[in-house]
Amino acid sequence: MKLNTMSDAIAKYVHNGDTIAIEGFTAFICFAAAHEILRQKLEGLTICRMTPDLIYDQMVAAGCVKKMVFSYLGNPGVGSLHCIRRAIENGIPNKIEIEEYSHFGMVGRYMAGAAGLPFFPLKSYLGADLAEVNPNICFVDNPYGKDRVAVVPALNPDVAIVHAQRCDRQGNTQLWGLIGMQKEVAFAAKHVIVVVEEIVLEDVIRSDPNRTLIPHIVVDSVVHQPYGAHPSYVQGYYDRDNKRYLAWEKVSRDQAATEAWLAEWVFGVDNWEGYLARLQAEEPNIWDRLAPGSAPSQPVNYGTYG
Amino acid sequence: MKLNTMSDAIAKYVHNGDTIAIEGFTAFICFAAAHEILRQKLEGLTICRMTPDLIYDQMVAAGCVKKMVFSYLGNPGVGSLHCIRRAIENGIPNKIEIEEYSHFGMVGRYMAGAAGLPFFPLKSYLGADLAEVNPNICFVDNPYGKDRVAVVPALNPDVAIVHAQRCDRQGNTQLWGLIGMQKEVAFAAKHVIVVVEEIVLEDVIRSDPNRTLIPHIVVDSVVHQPYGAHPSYVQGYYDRDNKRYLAWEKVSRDQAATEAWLAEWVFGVDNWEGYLARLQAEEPNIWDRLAPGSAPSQPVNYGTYG
Amino acid sequence: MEPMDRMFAYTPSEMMIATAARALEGERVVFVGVGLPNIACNLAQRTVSPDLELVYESGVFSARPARLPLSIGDPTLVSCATSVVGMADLFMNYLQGGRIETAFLGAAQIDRCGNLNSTVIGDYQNPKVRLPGSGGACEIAIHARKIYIIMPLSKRSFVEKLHFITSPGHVSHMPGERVKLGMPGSGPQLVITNQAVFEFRNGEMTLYSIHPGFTVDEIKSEVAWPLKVAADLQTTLLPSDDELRIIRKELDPDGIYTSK
Amino acid sequence: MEPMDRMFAYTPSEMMIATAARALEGERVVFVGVGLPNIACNLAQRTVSPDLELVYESGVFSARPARLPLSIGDPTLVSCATSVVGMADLFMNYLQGGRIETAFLGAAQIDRCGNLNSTVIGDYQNPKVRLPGSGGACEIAIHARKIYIIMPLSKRSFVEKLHFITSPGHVSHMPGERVKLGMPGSGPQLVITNQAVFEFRNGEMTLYSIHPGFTVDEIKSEVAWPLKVAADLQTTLLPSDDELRIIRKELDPDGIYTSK
Repeated sequence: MKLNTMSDAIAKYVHNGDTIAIEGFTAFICFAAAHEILRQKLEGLTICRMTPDLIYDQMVAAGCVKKMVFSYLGNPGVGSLHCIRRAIENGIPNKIEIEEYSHFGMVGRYMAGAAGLPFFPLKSYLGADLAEVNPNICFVDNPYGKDRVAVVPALNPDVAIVHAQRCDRQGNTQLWGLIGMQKEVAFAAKHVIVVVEEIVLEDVIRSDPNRTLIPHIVVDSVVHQPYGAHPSYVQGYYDRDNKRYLAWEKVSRDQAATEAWLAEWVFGVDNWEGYLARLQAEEPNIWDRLAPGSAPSQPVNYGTYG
Repeated sequence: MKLNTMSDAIAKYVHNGDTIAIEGFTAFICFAAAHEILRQKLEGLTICRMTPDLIYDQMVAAGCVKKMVFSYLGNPGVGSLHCIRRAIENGIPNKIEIEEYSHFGMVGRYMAGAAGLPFFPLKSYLGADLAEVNPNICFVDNPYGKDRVAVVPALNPDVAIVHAQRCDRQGNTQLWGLIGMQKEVAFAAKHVIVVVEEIVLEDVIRSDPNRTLIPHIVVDSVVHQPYGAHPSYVQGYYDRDNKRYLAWEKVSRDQAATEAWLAEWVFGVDNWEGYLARLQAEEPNIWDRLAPGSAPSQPVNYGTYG
Repeated sequence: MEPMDRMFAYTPSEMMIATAARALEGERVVFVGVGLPNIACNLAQRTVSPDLELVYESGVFSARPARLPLSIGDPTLVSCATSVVGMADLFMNYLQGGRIETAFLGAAQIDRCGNLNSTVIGDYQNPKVRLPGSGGACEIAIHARKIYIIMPLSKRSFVEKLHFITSPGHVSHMPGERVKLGMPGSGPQLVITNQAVFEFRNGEMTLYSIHPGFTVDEIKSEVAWPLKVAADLQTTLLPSDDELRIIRKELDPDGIYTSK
Repeated sequence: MEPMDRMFAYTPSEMMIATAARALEGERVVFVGVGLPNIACNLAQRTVSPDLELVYESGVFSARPARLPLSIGDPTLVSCATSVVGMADLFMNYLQGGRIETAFLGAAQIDRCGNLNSTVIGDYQNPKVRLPGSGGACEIAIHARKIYIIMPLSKRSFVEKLHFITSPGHVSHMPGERVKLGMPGSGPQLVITNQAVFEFRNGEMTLYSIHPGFTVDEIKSEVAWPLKVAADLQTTLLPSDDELRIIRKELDPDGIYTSK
């Protein structure tokens, strides 16, 4: 049975010391999974994400991170990630090891991981300093010319947590909007937890097979967790809660305030349903405020043949 | 103005001695373009396709091909490509140079071409003979291990001709079904002719942006050519005309019969409309026979935000 | 019932299909071509492996064809599949990514190590017969976790030395040759023919099971090298009535692939 | 009308936006971030370059935002775009594939060759201030055909030696350095600041145009190296009334990005 609660999925697939990737470029960021990882008191994690965003800022602040692999540290459209800066600049709450790439470098690492390649080539890094501080960035000779091409090593996380709009009960997963690296990280990981807004019938999936980016054979666990990406967004389901991105900018400037926030919003609730209840208590019409209007795709005909 | 007749598009973008790719894996094979190339008496072409199929069998038989780059020679589900075999085995109508890869090798060549990489790595060819007869297949050392990885060079055709279901007047192109390498070959080529079953309003394209695999910035010319992929098929628009694939198996066994076929179906008509008229004269209900039933994709909501 | 009594109750193709289907018991993700492998996989789904997932080289995953597909690119495979992807995803993420457990291959020639030739008869530069070439076969042979080969037994095909190695099998008799060359898959496991089934023992094709009605000597005479015979030689089980019924009524009612 | 008379009729941000928009005349495909570059590109579409295509690093092509986007990943950019692709396609086929003509970059530090630092102030291993890092900037700097840099002029930013090279500009004074390193793009073309516009001549940042109200000496004092001044020094054209109206009424009605 693949359909699990978040609590069971995390307990089963995420272990102390694991390398995990919770991806999603601005959208689909699965805060529900991160909070559950914190509640389960996992330790010594290596966390990978192109854009650590608030989700890893919170994880770093909670002290469960040993190392972070990334390519851009920012609160998108807002400012800095203060908790991560505190950890890097001052070792608060603990010193974390960092392994840094450019976006394309992370893209290449996931692509190689997904594709069973030891490395991925890209034309980058020459003339810049990143390869000087990251020995995992190498160069190979181009056998068809005289130039050298940068390569980055495959990244194969122990666990990937991938948020999406919908899947069927087997885990065949469809997503649309900013698809980011969701497909590649799912193929790259040893275990995959898919978290969706909706579980749909297999027939819905089968009506549009080109939209299925993640097939069930790479999915270990399916979690049905509506609003699981709040305060980030899910295209067509809810908008980004920018108010709370702005609020984090203030909270996160101070470690004590951050810990108080975590105590209230993460450790002070039993699960994501508890978080959502607290959210709605604070702002009763939140889901109305964040509800997008309707903009359906025009259907295409796959045809019947037989 | 991007919207052209096939005749104008071929005249403008395809020249003697060019390297061209008319791709499409079993589906989307643009016979309309190939026939027009033959009518315009182009010469000395290098033709690239993973599966040369009937389309390149016809081009080779007509004598316009100097060289062929490919990975699988077959009349899919039927048998041999007799014209190409005659050219390779007996130099009829002329000896052609061949440059051969596996499917993944061709995939890698198009990917590198699309991505501006000099080469693409793949774990293949060791233990087999293809690299012995194709010096373009090389090996590089894996800097992260002790193994070697095969690489193939970028393929950047002078012209790619890409068939699809629909695009807007600018050339923003959507396709579904067996998408094959249509996207990559379009990005890899120096010039791109998109041939579609339907020209649709930009709003149709914009209602489902994830379905747009080829953006207008890579498209030089748009040709509206319904049934332009016959006797191959276009998902949701018409079925493969297998009768004619089977018929070709007989015709193509003999060079004289093949030339008679070309005289009638290619040189004996002015354009694709002429071919279709002849087809319908031979089989009045052909498009009824090949019409698929309706199987629409279920819409997804992209949402309005603003 | 003696084997000879049933000799005309099933065709050689049906025998190969039933044998292949049974070999799929417990497999999860299989890479298929059209023809016999396709029918064998569909038969396995209906008998020993209901959860078997079929992946087609054209990029189709978990198809639900409404008719017998004419080729791996048939549109009937696309409609109602759970996922359809481009060639890049197929070769990168599915095949090279190690997601394919089992794949079927055939060829014009096979050698005792299970290396396959589907490229050329004669010299590559001046071929006597130009064959289709690799397609995806070279990579399938390297990456699928297990390879099952289906081809008719004949001395013209089971040769001492291939004219061209299109797809590597166990490469040579040197143990660990595949590992040394960095091949993730474990190579050919079975060769299923119209007369017998062969296994690979220490990388060498070994007669393992004879179809009813054939003898070891007959089979040896169709193989160009001195054939090893397993000490535990078996007789291949006949297709059951159920299997024959499914093949004939459901999978190939017109006998396109199975009448011979 | 004298420049000084208009000093308070426009903000420094508006000046930078108008200057950047005009630089986009004749450009076709521009890579944008949020903030000033985004507004500049939208202004260019409404003035000098109606056919300008905007590509966002998040994978969005030809967006039609119904509101001012909060970030490059805003869902309003996705709805009604002509194409939305994943990161792999964006970096492989659009950027490295050479489809991006022009891109905007900013940074915490810039040197005289247009190399940029957005990674760290102080030592990388023991940073004084940890900045965002590259994101896509390193590859944008290498692959976009032309780079326009937008950043406020200040001695803290326009430094003799970067603490870290995040994104290569013209690399060094050696001619052809970018070509030698295999960089397809031609590197930084302009640095647009709140006080002046700089061009690169022989790979060196050169004062080319001064905004009304500033002097060469003032500008020199904000640059850490001996600044070269173009012989054909210009005065930057003021934002026109039309440009200001579009910025204020249509593009940033709440003055989020342009009030300062």
